[in-house]
Amino acid sequence: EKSSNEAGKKGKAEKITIAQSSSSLLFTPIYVAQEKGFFKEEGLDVEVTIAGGSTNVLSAVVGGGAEVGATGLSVVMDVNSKGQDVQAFASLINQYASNVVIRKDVAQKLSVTEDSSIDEKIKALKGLSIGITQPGGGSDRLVRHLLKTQNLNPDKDATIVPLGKAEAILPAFTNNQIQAFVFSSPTSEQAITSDEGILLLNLSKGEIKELDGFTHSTLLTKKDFIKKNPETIQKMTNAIAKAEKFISENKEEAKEVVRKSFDKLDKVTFDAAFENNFEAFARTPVITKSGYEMNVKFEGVNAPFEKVVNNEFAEKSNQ
Amino acid sequence: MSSEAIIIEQSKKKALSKRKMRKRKEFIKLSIIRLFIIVFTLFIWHFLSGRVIDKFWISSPTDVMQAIYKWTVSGELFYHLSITVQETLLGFVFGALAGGIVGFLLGRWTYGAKIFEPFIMSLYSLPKIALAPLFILWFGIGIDMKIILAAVTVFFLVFINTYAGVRNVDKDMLENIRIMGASERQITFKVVLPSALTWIMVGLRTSIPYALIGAVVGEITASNRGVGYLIQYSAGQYDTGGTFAALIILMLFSIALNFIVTGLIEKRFLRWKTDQSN
Amino acid sequence: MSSEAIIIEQSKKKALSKRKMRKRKEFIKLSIIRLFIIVFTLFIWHFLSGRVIDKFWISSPTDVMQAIYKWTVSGELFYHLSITVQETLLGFVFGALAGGIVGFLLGRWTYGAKIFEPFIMSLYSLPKIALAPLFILWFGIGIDMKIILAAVTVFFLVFINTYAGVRNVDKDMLENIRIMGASERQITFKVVLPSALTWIMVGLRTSIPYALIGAVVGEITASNRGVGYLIQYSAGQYDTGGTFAALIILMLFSIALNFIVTGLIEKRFLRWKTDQSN
Amino acid sequence: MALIKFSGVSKQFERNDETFWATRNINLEVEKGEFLTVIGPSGCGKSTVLNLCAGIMTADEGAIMYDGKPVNKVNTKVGYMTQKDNLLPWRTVMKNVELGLEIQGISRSEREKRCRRYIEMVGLDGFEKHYPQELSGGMRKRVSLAQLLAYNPETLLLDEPFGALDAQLRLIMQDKLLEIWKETKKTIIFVTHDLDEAVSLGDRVAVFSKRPGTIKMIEKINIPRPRDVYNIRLSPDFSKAHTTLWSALKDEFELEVSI
Amino acid sequence: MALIKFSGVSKQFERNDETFWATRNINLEVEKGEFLTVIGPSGCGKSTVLNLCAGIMTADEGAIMYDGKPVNKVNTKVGYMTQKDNLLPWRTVMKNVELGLEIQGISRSEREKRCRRYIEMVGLDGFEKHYPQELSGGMRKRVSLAQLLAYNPETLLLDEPFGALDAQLRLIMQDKLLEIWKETKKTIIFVTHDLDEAVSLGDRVAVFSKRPGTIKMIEKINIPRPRDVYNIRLSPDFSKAHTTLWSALKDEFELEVSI
Ligand SMILES: Nc1ncnc2c1ncn2[C@@H]1O[C@H](COP(=O)(O)OP(=O)(O)OP(=O)(O)O)[C@@H](O)[C@H]1O
Ligand SMILES: Nc1ncnc2c1ncn2[C@@H]1O[C@H](COP(=O)(O)OP(=O)(O)OP(=O)(O)O)[C@@H](O)[C@H]1O
Ligand SMILES: [Mg+2]
Ligand SMILES: [Mg+2]
Repeated sequence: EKSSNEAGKKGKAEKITIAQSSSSLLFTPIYVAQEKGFFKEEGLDVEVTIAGGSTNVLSAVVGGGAEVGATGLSVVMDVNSKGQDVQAFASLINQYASNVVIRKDVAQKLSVTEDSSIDEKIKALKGLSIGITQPGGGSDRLVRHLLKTQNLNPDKDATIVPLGKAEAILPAFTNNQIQAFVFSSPTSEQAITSDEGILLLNLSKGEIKELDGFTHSTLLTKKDFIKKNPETIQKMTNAIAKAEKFISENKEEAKEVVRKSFDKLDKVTFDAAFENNFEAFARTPVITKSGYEMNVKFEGVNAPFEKVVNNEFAEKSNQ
Repeated sequence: MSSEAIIIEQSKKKALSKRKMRKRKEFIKLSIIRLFIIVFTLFIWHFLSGRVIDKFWISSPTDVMQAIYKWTVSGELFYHLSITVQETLLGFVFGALAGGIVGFLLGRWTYGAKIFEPFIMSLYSLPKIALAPLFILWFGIGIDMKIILAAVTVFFLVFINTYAGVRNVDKDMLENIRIMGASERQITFKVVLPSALTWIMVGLRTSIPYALIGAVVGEITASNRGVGYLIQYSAGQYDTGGTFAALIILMLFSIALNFIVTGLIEKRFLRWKTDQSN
Repeated sequence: MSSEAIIIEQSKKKALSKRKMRKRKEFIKLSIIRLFIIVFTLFIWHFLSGRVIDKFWISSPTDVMQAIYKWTVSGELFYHLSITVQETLLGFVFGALAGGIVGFLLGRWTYGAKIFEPFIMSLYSLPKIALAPLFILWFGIGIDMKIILAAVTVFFLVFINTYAGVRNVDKDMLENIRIMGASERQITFKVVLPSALTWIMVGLRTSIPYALIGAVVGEITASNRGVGYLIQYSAGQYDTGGTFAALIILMLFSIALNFIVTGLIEKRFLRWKTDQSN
Repeated sequence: MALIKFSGVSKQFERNDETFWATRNINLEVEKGEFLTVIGPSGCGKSTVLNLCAGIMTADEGAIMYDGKPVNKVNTKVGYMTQKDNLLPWRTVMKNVELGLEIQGISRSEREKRCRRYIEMVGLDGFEKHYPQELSGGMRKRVSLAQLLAYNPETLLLDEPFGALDAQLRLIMQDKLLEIWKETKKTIIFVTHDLDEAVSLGDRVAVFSKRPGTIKMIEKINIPRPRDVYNIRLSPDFSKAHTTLWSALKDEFELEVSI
Repeated sequence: MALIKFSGVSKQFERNDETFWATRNINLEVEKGEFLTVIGPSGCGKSTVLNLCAGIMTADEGAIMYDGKPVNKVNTKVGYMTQKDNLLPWRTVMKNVELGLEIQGISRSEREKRCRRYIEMVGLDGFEKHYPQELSGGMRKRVSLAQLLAYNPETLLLDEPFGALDAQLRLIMQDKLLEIWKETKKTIIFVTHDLDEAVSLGDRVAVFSKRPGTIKMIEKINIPRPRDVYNIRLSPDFSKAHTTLWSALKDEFELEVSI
């Protein structure tokens, strides 16, 4: 509160650019902080830039194009193990916020419904072409993991098709090039709204035990930057903490606020997406050790927790 | 004035006004045909959308108009377009200059061309998307990055055409002016450039749209402003109307730019050619 | 044979072998210079990586070599490259044919050109990434989509150059053959095409790399095979060595393709020109 | 009826916003089988008249009839050897000469035979495989001539065909042209700037006046055929015709000198 | 010492894998201020000799000296009017004529003045703003000549400069060229295929033999200066020189006829 007052007195807001890997509900706390003016309250003038893909986010942060990045924790771990001095300092989503969607006609043929057991649902994926984002990426691992739990061979019992962006997934799904896909909201909800698919698995709700509480998207920055501008990072984290608190306490208002950033999206789709993800939104910016461990286990990258994660600011912001 | 001279005078005037009339008439006819094609396309589009192909994919003329109208009224259109225009123009100018100069130098320096051409051509064949991380790393996510992306794209296209143009300059003309004692500078400006101009023009025409594409791809890759952002934003929300509106804005801008650049150059420098074709 | 004739004979042979020797010597010299440039670049790269710029961003020559070696041994390189090659070639051939034919027709049919040119140019300026959803919707995510993407990119480039080439055909030559009673077909094949060939060549050279880029962008957008997939996969693993290896493979392929296409055409059809420049 | 008929033909060019008369009020009739030579000062519109006759320019006034039909598109009945040669640079001499025959669909062997004859006639044997860029100025003109003769059009329009040849070769060519003309009974319009040539070849000589050019006089040449171009200058008929024409040309000339 | 000196110069061209002699063993000296005319059959290498002298071709054997220095790059001391005109199509007549002066950095007004004089001299006033493509063949050649004379090089190489002109204009031009030569004391090498022209203009006439061309004879012309080109044919000196040269040419000619 103090810092915000100081900034207010000076009347000069500090300019910060956040490079965000896509526009998606994975970054809800940022939208809320921006719309509700929490950044401004902290004396930050934040500009959000969509830098398509986590590689670009990383490039922007390391190259200095953006002070802060917003993307998956696993990315931070991964590049840390490859020698990049970046740290995650605030959690945004605490679930593996992806959904598995399957074509309605396929589901009907296999008589799988939303009420079927998880095992049945996973078995339904057998023999299908499944769209994922990037080969070797999180969605790839997820599909492989799921199939393996049912003793299916991901390389033989299914065709995994990398489709990069949301813009490629939907048309491929519509013209039956893929019969199922793994993607975050609101792409998955859009496929359902258009009446072509049904939601097979909703990971945001923690349906898969091994992934319940998984730290998904986080804010990251260079260690260097933290060292030189601890106050800025503190302000940033404070604003995010406020936003996350606000979301958990004012669900409906938060929904309206976020809606502003998705004003063109079909209302039904948006509502479903918000609903599906609500449980996943982080309540505090602190990155939990368990959420981190799940990343280690699931994404198969390892780097010391202390090196990758800096909870110093998140913890302060809670006080 | 003799009576014959008067008759000649008169027939002169007649021929003149006839020619002007003919030109104007042809222009009107052409515009009508073009308009007809546009209207026809819109009509087909209107008919298809919702009936044959889901509106979700191809939107509809009315939705697009609405999107454009809304952006115009809210001032967004002007804001975003002005940024894209700025990036495109700067990228085009820098890229075309660099491409022109390098193409020109290598065109004159045959041996250098033999050495460097394969390297330039192989750089040319790298997909810029794959290099996006490096671009962002080095040039950030601001306007610079987009200008550079546009410029790089333009560079190669102008390079290749300028190079070809310079290589195709008539040898006899070169020798003629060389015997007159012209310096390299004079040879360049009095013979090589004017002669390569038709080629350079084609290079420019080829690269104008690519300057735009370069800037927009840059904006799609990393941006919060510009027409590319509008595309990205609309696409992210499955707002096909918005996406198409942004694309149509791009098309219009590109036509305008093409018209201006080629028109200017042709009027100014290729007059002797256009005069001929009449 | 008179003694003078013998001397002439001999001096002929001498001149001949001299010329061949000169050519061979020049070729060797050129190759050495190019090799030197390559080695030098590799050296600089090697020196920079890890010392000045983090290896994470620019990899290093040894890592790249390793990646290429691994792919070669495992057979992946051949598998992925063969798919990309197939897409590129097919896309190039279709695109170049279509662009050539349309450019040719509009080049001959001035009025049609006036009507359609702005439409073609405005389609040309649409960024293909923005149209990716429609491409996938209509052409799927298989090899077709990539071929079409490559072909569309090539189409415009070849179109513009062919069009310019046809418009620049010497009017007097056309009239000369017309007076001889040539049919449109004969005019086309005996005058217009050979004369526009230098232009078409430039169009082809410009578009070869773009055919490749089109195919690779298609693969990056949606694929589980091809060099674009290798790029995408490596990028996803933050394996810069792999990404650069894939890019270098693309460069080599593009050089080879460029060499083949231009070499073939120049040898076969532009001989009268190359003969001149000696 | 005349094969070629110009009635009141004028041609103008446009420059910026001015129009400019190249020829004015040309009236001319050329009979079938006639050899008409045309002479006149440089820039007076001789080439323009041939262009009009070949249908590659359109008249702004008057009408041009060929064989009773108005010439309003390219006239494929004529063969035209333009002042500037239009050889195709990507074809060898042989291939250039073959062009017209290729268009007529003549078989390759027949083509080669005929073309070889004409290439020999113009003294270019041994140069069959050369490209036009590898020939001297006079040689290029001769290739053009061979091309024209090889495909054998009904009427020949020749624009200073022998202008770039040395005096001797010129005589030989004149001789051969007359021979061909006699054999094939072609109609020929032959533009030249050499009065001797005009007189020794033509049935009639048309004299153009200065720009804007029009026909000043047409003189019939009464030298009997066959003519010996090598020694024709010695004939009294020649001198007479020459004198008449020269005096006509001289007027133009005086004008010129006074400038 | 001679200004221009060819010693044993030969030039060959390569065709596929054959070589081909264009000229062989040319030996020639041209004094400063001399007017040398060159005559010979088409394709014998006259233009090649001028190209060598201008330094735009290099000899395969022998040496060419200009003013005591070997010619091994473009020779900017000479002005060269080539057989084919090299007018720049994007420049008007005026701008084309100005080209050489622009290169010398002469001021605009001075340029215009000088150029207008030469444009008038070649009879093209009124055509200053035309583009070369809008001129007749003869007019284009005259623009080339005006261009050359306007920038006033020390030596003139003229390749059939009057070949496309009518007889009258040709005489006028010859007269004016002689006048300029007298005034400026230029050295001139003048290629022509008209023996009359060669004799009436030259101090000496070099006769080329057939291909592979070499100089067959050089004849001094003893007609006193100043010469009246309009009436020179009547002088006995003219006839004498003409006869000698004609007989030399005739040999070549006989060869030709026998083909
Ligand atoms: N394309 C053109 N545009 C404008 N004017 C032209 C064009 N072609 C010719 N002219 C003009 O028409 C006139 C006649 O030209 P033409 O070529 O018929 O002359 P010519 O009698 O053949 O002369 P020459 O003996 O020099 O060849 C000239 O004054 C020329 O300037
Ligand atoms: N670039 C070239 N390549 C090959 N051969 C050439 C080239 N230029 C000229 N020649 C040959 O050289 C010979 C001499 O040519 P040149 O132009 O000097 O003749 P010329 O005496 O000027 O003839 P003309 O009176 O016809 O102009 C010719 O046989 C020609 O075929
Ligand atoms: Mg003419
Ligand atoms: Mg010559």
